[in-house]
Amino acid sequence: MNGLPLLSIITWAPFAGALLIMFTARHNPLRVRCIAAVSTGVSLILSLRVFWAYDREVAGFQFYEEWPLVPPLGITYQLGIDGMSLLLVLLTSLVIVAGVFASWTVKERSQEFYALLLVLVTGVYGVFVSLDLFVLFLFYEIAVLPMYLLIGIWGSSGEIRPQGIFGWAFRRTGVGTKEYAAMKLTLYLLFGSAFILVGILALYVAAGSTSFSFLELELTQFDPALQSWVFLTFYVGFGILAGIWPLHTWSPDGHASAPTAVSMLHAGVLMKLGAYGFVRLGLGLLPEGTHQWVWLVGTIACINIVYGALSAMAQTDLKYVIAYSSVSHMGVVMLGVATLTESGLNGAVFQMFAHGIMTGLFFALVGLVYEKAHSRAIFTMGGFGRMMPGIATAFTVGSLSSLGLPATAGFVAEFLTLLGAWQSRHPWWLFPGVLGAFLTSIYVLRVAKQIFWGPQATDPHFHDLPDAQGPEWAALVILVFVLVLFGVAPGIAIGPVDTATIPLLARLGVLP
Amino acid sequence: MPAGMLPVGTSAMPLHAYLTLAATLFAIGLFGVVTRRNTIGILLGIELMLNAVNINLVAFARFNGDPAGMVFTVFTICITVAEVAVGLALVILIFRIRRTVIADHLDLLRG
Amino acid sequence: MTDSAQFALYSLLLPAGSFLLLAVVAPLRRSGRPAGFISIVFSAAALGWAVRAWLHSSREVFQPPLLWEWIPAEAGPLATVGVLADADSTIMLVLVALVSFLVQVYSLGYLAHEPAQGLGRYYAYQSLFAFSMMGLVLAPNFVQLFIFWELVGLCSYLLIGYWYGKPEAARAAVKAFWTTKAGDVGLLIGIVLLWQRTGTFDFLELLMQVDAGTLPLEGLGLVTFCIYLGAVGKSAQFPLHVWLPDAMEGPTPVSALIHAATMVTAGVYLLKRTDWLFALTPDVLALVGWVGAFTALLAATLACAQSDIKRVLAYSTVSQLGYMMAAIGAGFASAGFLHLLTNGLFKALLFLGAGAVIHAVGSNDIFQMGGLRRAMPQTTIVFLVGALSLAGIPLFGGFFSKDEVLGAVWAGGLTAPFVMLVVTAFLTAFYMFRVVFIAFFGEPASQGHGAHVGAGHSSAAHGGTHLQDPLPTMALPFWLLAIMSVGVGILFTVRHPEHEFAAPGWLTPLVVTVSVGGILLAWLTYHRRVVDAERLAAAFGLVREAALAKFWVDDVFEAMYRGALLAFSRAVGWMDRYLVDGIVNVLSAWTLVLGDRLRRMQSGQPQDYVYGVALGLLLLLVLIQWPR
Amino acid sequence: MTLEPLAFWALSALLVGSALAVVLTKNLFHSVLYLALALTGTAGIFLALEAEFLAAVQLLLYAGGVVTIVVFAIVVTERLVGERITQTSRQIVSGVVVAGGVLIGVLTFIARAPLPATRPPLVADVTQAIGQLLFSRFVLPFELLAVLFLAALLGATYFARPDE
Repeated sequence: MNGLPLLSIITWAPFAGALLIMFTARHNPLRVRCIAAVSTGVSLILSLRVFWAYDREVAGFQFYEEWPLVPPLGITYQLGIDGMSLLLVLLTSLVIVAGVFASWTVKERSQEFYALLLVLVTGVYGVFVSLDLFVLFLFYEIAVLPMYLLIGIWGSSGEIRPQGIFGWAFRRTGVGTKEYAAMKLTLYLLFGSAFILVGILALYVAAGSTSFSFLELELTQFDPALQSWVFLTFYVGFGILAGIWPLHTWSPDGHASAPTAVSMLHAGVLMKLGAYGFVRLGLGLLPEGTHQWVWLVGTIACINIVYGALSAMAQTDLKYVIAYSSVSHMGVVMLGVATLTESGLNGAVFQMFAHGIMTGLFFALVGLVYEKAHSRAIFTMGGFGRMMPGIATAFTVGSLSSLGLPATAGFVAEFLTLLGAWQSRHPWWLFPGVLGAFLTSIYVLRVAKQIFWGPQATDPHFHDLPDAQGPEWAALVILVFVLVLFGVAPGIAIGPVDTATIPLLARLGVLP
Repeated sequence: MPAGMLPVGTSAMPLHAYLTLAATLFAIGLFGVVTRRNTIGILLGIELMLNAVNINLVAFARFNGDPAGMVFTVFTICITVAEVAVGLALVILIFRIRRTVIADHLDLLRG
Repeated sequence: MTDSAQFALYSLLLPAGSFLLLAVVAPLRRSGRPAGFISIVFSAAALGWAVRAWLHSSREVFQPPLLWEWIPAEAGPLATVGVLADADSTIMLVLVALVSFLVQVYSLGYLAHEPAQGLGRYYAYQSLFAFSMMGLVLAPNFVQLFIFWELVGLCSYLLIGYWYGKPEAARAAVKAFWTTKAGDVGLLIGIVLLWQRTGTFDFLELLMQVDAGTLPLEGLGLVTFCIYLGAVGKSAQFPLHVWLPDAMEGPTPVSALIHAATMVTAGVYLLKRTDWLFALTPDVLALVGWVGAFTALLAATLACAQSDIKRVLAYSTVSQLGYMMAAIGAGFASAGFLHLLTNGLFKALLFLGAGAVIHAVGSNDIFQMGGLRRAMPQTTIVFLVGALSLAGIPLFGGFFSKDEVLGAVWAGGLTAPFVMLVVTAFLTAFYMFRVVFIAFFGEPASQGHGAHVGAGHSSAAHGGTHLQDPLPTMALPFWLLAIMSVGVGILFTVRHPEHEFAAPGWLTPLVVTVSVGGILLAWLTYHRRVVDAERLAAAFGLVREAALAKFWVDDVFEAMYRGALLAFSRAVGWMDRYLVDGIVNVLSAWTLVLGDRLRRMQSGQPQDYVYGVALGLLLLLVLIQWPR
Repeated sequence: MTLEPLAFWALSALLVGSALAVVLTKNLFHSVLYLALALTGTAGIFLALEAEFLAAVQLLLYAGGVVTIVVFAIVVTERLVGERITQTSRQIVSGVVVAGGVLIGVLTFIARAPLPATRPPLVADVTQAIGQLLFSRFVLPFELLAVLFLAALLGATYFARPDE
């Protein structure tokens, strides 16, 4: 291991960028963007380096760093990554860099916007690299809170008519506004994090109140009854962030209202934070709880897949379609996890990556379309392919990955997950999984056809729209390239992931 | 009344008596606080309540033989003075702004 | 290192290279014709390597595939990719490379008036298709097969939607994708199920298991049925055949390549590739045969009622695919495969001929044509060759293979399907020559040629005013195909290959008689007009009505899509928004209401707060003194 | 017997009486004067508890300082209003109920509590003990008190500053 604390630099570089932006770039939007691009670029380059240098033979946690914070309570600043977090760190770097480029045109208060965005990213990195549960939780909160401001200030409001037997409640809560979405998202996630905190503290106390370190807790055999309920707290807590049904409703509203880069980061990376936390803490620390509840996790994941896809099909707002597709795809992740098989878990982690990139791409594209056409209503648009071929192509690639077409990352993930599903103790999980992919093909292609194909829309606002420009291209190219690269050569990602899932499964007693 | 006049350790009045007196004063002060309309009147009620507290402190200190309670009384008295000074300054300020000293008219805290 | 696999690999990589080149180098793609030339050069080279691979493979007895790890796993690779070049795959490879090359050349003329940007995109798709189809053909295992299976579907989607500005084209593209995807769902499930019970995706390993008898038979029917579903979608078997006629919205060369000669036959190829697996499940195999024969008959009936030349050809493709499937279902996959190869040649030929006509006339409607044999003699000849091949006349391409198929079905004991196929043979000859007599013989259509009835053709918008044979770029490919069709026909007539089965002696005369009968009826009806077309049609009243309504299969799907799926999805969406989310909002609304109520307690009067404190104090006092 | 019970009873009567006057008098000025009286009476109670120093502090700071400030405040306010401030009371019944309730509650509590009836002998000079404690055990609060005073001084001056 070399001298540089690479993980710390990756984690804190965006934070440093945020400070620089706040203190040195007042009233200078270009400098703001450059600082943001450079600081996230540093993280990206180092993530690539870490990805490259990670020793796949040795496996386990590498690039270890440690720094005692509160020794009496056993709180340590302890960093390290294994094959799973390795991939997710890379994902975060890619999405944030693309996000910075994709929101190059944010005009209003760009200084604060970028600063908050970068703080958020620090939180995300922190969760992925922390091995100390207390520090992990801190980072988790850092990742959740800036969201409120980012959506509340820079978000956009949609139109949702209050109706149904609960119509009065919608009128009361002000559904559709960005403030509503921001509040809903934040409350939901904080609600979840309360569960997580309870779970973490319960484990801490049960293990003798000496250390919050994952590495030490991992060696502890917890009481089965404790495992049972702590697993559920982790499932609910992290599951909310991963969009499990029926606690997913923050996601469509939140993602639809959020500004481009935030939707990208949130759907692309933050939802994975939930799945990651669930795998790391739920499966990693509580093998017996896992075995006890895995049927529930898988079944709800199946509901997620089909239900999310059907809901997406019913939407008329472009951002809502994508947001619901995230709900559906996160179901695939959770399904893969619930299979407790090698291919299923590999598929789940790969799906986290694939979906992160794919959704990042989608939200970037929706953002671009919205910025140029000032509309998200699918069925008023049409024939944009002629005016914005680049965006149309990227959207098609994203759609194809979304529906699991081979040669894109989405296929590998779904294929592995389905293999795992049929191998698991509940083989019927395979069918919702396959059905979800089919339904996805219907709604994405329908949307792509409506917006980009067919005759040009009659609305004169939709004539002479420009294609993507300048930095926006960078965002699209990065994401499309990665999506295809990992679809054609999935081995580069699955190799390291496998080194992380095998010990996990061994601990779960599934593999010898 | 010089202290020497009281023979040491032969008090006829038990601690109960002092505490009862303090409680009475406290209740009267409380009554003043909740009934007065005038802000200055309310302040006077508060003074009475604080005074009752002081009596309690001193009484306990004396009956337990620990002068620490008296030290607290010193603190209380000092803080009270400061509080009265600030409180009255506030009253005057509010009066200037709102042209009233009637507490009913002051509802900045209303939710 | 095996030579043929090496050569096949080169052949596979060349179109991939051309696709990457065109996809990444944007200026080249936007330049149009140069992009086309590059793609054509690459595909010519690919054809060369493919032929070499074929020649080598026929010499070698057994070729181990070239394999690379694709998805790693703890215990060896989970999935591999590679090249399996045996006799079947290399001949198929040659067919793909050949048709692909010819179509690309042909497109240069056919799409000459496209904007440069669109043309570059077209050739990029073409290269991608060639690569995908070759990858599919050479796949050594189910995973790679599925990968390329989906990729050819993608190319089909992209190329049908090539004129994406046309609403019909856009709709047809997604329809094709969804319908085939529905079959692919089955294929994917089948692959997963098969993997679970055998632990491998690899064809050769599976074959070894079958030979060794270690493959568990129980439940295998479900597996093969699922795999067959994939073939149903891709090879347009009933009831998933609905996408293929609509796919004719794509440019005609695309129809020739993808929707006649190569991609649609992937299902047949898949079943041929895994016939040893299907042989273990005779029930499924019988189903394949029945469905195939039924599809053949149904599509032939439909073809008789069409007036769009491309749709006639499309239904004839469906019908021929039914033939192939029937042969496979009868247990003689190689007969079906042979028909696949010959069909690939003459069906591509027919499409290219039809393309030339459409290009010249500017319309797809056969009643807009007429008397074309004078203006377009070359086209007429090649179209006639194609039609005769399709009808199964001796000395022409389709004769022998059709004979084989019918013999196979008879030998397989599927009597009823055999009867259906014979009827189909009659109908095939009839509808093909109906087109021939209406479009090429008889009098020129009265109204102006340029009248755009039916689907307007952007590329052919100029056409119609001067009817003539196409330029060499278009003529050369179809002449080559025509020569090969005839060549293959003569070859097989002269040098009869060995039968795998004993075909009865009356079979060949029967088939020929039936076909000639069909031609005769068409001649009498549409040329001599001895038989009145209307009365002929009226004689089949109900069938005709049904055929015009496409046997309501499309309507059923449409109803399922709109009435069931979309409506259900709307219900789910509504439920999510207003019930699931409603509960959340009710909770938060209650919180708000409660907060509002509690807010009123905050009067803002300091004295009220003192009351509160005093009451709290009282409460505490009562609590601590409460007698326990 | 000693004077102590006698003094206690007298002072109690004085205290309760003046306290009631504070809260019941209509005239604000009078009520301040009654407060002064009550504070002085408290100083007497301190003396009865042998806390001479505190009695002195009480007289000086409280009866002197506080009352002076309040009188000032009244005078200033009245001058601003330009009329005499009379004060009325409201919700007397509920005030009586609450205050009475608290009184009864506290008294019952006191009555039940096991409290010492006699005082221990004084071991040393109380004033000296207070001084020593102030500068040893309680030196930090003492210093903080100084800071508080400063803040209060500044704050009061700031609040009561003349209009610009």
